[in-house]
Amino acid sequence: MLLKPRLEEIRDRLIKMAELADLMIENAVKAIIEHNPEYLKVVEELEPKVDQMEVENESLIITTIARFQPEAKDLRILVMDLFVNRDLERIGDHAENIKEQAERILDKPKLKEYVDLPLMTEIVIGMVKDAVKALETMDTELARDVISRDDRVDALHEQIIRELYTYMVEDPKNIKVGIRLITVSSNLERVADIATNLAEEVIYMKEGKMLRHQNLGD
Amino acid sequence: MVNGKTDEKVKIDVKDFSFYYAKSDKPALKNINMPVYENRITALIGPSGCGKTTLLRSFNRMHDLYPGNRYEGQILMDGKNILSDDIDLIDLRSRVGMVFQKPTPFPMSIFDNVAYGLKLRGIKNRSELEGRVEKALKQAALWDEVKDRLKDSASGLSGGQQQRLVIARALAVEPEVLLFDEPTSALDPISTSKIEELVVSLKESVTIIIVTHNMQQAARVSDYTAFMYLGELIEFNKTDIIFTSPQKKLTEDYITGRFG
Amino acid sequence: MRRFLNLPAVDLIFALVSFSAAFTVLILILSTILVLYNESSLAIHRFGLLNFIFTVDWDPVKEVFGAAASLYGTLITTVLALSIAIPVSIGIAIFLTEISPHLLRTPIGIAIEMLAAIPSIIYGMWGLFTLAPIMADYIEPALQKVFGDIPLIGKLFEGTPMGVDLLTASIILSIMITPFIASISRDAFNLTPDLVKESAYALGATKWEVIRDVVIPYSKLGVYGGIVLALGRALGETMAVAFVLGNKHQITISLLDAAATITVTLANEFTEADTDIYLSSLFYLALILFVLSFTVLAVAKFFLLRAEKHYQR
Amino acid sequence: MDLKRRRKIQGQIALMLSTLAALSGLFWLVFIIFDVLRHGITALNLDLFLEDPAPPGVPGGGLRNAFVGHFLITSVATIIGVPIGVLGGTFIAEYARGTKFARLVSVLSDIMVSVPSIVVGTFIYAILVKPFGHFSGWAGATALAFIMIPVVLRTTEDMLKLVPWTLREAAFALGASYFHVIKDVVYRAAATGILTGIILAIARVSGETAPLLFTSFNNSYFTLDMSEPMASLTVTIFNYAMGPYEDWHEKAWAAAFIITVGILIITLITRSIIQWRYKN
Repeated sequence: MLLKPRLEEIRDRLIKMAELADLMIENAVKAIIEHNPEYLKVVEELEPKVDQMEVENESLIITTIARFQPEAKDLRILVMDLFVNRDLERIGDHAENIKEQAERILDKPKLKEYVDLPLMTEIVIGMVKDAVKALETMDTELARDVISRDDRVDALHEQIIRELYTYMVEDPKNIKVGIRLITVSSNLERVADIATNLAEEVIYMKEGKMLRHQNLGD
Repeated sequence: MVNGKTDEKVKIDVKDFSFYYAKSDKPALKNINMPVYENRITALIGPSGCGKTTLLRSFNRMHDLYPGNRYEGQILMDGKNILSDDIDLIDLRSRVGMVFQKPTPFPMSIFDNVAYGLKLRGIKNRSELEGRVEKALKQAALWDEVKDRLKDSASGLSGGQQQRLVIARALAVEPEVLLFDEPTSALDPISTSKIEELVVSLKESVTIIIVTHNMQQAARVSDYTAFMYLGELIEFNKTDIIFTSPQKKLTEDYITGRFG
Repeated sequence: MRRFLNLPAVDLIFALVSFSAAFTVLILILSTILVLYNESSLAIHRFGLLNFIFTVDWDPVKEVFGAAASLYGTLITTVLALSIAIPVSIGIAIFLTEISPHLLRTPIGIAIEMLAAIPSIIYGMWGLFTLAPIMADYIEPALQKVFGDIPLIGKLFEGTPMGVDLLTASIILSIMITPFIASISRDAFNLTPDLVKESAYALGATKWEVIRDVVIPYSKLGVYGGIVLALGRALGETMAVAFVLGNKHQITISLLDAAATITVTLANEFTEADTDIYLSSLFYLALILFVLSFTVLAVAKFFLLRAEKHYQR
Repeated sequence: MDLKRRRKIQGQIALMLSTLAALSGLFWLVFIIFDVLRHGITALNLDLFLEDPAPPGVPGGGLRNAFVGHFLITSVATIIGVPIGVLGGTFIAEYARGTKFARLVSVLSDIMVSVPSIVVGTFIYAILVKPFGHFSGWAGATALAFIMIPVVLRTTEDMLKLVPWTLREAAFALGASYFHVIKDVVYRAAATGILTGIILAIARVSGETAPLLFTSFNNSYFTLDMSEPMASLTVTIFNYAMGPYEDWHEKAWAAAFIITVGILIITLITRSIIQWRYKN
């Protein structure tokens, strides 16, 4: 099988890319939580790298499809790899968005000690990490677990909006920072959705089952 | 990287090469120009009769076996024109090995098959022969299957094994270039994929040129691909490029099966 | 035979008629053996098998008959003819398949086959009138000059060169069987796949090395078959040797001496046999020849069938 | 690189020897044919065909008896041998295709083709000459027929096997019986091949001498009666060539010329027919 080493190469590259995207999110949020712009430099550094990787991976995946004309499982893997590649790049984009918000937030004094935001970030990063881990090990159990965590993130997102809302009602001066923080939370929520997608893609790769837009219980 | 410009080392350089079969004024190959890179796999593809096998058989001057065939232009190997009259064919063919579309075991034992080329070169020392036969069989990924029956007739092996034996026989004399002429056209899919893996693994030690009617095979194994049509080289490029974004419409039509 | 029972009547009749025709072959072989055995029973009882084979005397007057001299002549002419014909035939086959320009291959091939079609009596007559004088006048004296003084080998060429002797007979026989071996060997050589030959060339082998190591081993079963077939022909050939052997019942070391073979003895003496035991002994010779050549030909057939299977793979 | 030169020289010597062998083979062919033509043509004259032999030692006369005898014996042999051969070949190639019986008959026929013809002569002598007390044309014809049968049988078998099985199936599908399939389809498809096979068999037996020596024997007089001893060209060649008279030798050359040229022409023609019919 000449295809196998190519598939492994692609997977390794995707995992590496996922690690970088994770790192971007982590640092962007950390900058806000610790009120320290130093962390943003990491994001700035990694952003073009991730973009470059996306382009390279895409061409690698497409040539592999062209040259090996894969079928069945191999085809599912490669097509999903293409989606995963795009998803990871989008995670990078979200990190970039968070970074932009963070720059404005850091202009102002710290609004409050963040409680839910670190928690949410931790969960989201954990989801991405586990989704990639599931991808690595083709672990559908873990993938299902990742999908189940999405509800928790949605709840936290709601929670953050409600809390910030009270701050903003309390003092209109908080509105500027508040809205930006809501945007950050929205971005994180989107990343969680992407992680969910990734997990679903792992399940598709492994089992050939299309999970998207279905209820988990089915 | 377009048009095959790379910093790789050129092993064989085909320059303004044309070929005429005996009693024919029409060239079977017209003005071919292409490089063959060292330790890379170059695939020649194209519809039947496009001249890919004719080109392949020019690299070890197999055409000289039949009188009246004519070469024009140059094929430079390490800078020396192998088409010139003072080239010794016996030397050339020990530097450029060949594997054919059907397994061609000689009517002798497995061992003697692999040792044949060595014996022709005057190697008689038994232990040296044994060592080199074993090495070649291992390189050809056949050693484990035949090590206990080296004395048996080669005709008892399966088709795929015979083809690997023939590859081992070609490898035993340590050629610099190995030509494959549709090496899997007579084999089942499993043997085919074994031979393909073998071919890819061999590029570490030799430069490989492979003719295949099976486009996917070219796509799977080769680093460079030359597409030929009606005796002309239409396009030469990295395999990745040929199979994703060929520059010529003819190439694209052939690869996508919209030919004719 | 159940497959014939439900055939329509017209088929049944035709099948039966054609079956009897095919069966004739078996009847002919069986009856040949039985009749020859029956006719020679007198001699078999009188002389036995081993005694007959090892008795040199062949004396119609004293009524003592032994096959040794005829068998010896048959053996020597056959062996000599084959040892001349085999290398020449294989040379011809090599020439035709590997050396000759393509343009000449077909005409020379046909010419060789023509040589095989010429009736043996023509060879015999030509041997008597043309070859024998040449042998007597030039070749045999020359051989005596070259080898005569060498001990042992010289013995082979003792005597007066007459041209009617074992050597001349063997040469004619060899000329006659050469086309057989040559055309069968050529066909066998031609069956060597071009690809296998090309692989040997691709390893840097010379043309001769390809022939020696690939073509000949590849076709050896077919060549063996051709040789054994020619051996059968040589054993049973009558007219080519009848003219130039002299029909003399003796065992001689010299190749320049007259001798007899089974066939020559039969051809010359059959119509002259005046006693029952004489005729019976001749039938006995015929029986021995029949069994001998039948066996040799069966072996040839075996080789050729194996060769066929070999090529089909 | 001494080794390489040695290999090349060794090869050239071997190839030269092969070429020499081929040339020597051709040399004999040309020599024999040239000799037969040279001696034969000078001995040819019209009397040869129109006159019967003169008494021994007296010059003149011809070989009319031998020509006619040869023709009669060969014709009768053909009439006996060809139907048996063709039918037998039909049986083993059609009705008995693939059976052990067919293989046995086929292999035994192959062997019989090469069995010494003089043994056939002794066999026929025992069953057709000895019981009647005299030689006869019938006995000679039977001996030749014996030789023809396996030859014709094997060619017929081979030619019928060349007819594609699907052709028969097509005919069966129309509801024909096997007999009609053979008669109307198979024979028609194989006709050229079988016919050339028959002609080659006739050519082969018309050159035979040994089986006639003690069956039809010889006859210095002209006869059309097959129950009498009968002259044939080949036996005449044998007797005349061995005889003491120069005139006989000339007649032997003439007869040899006729036989050789006849057989070569027939062989050449049939071969080109086969070439034309089967190689394209």
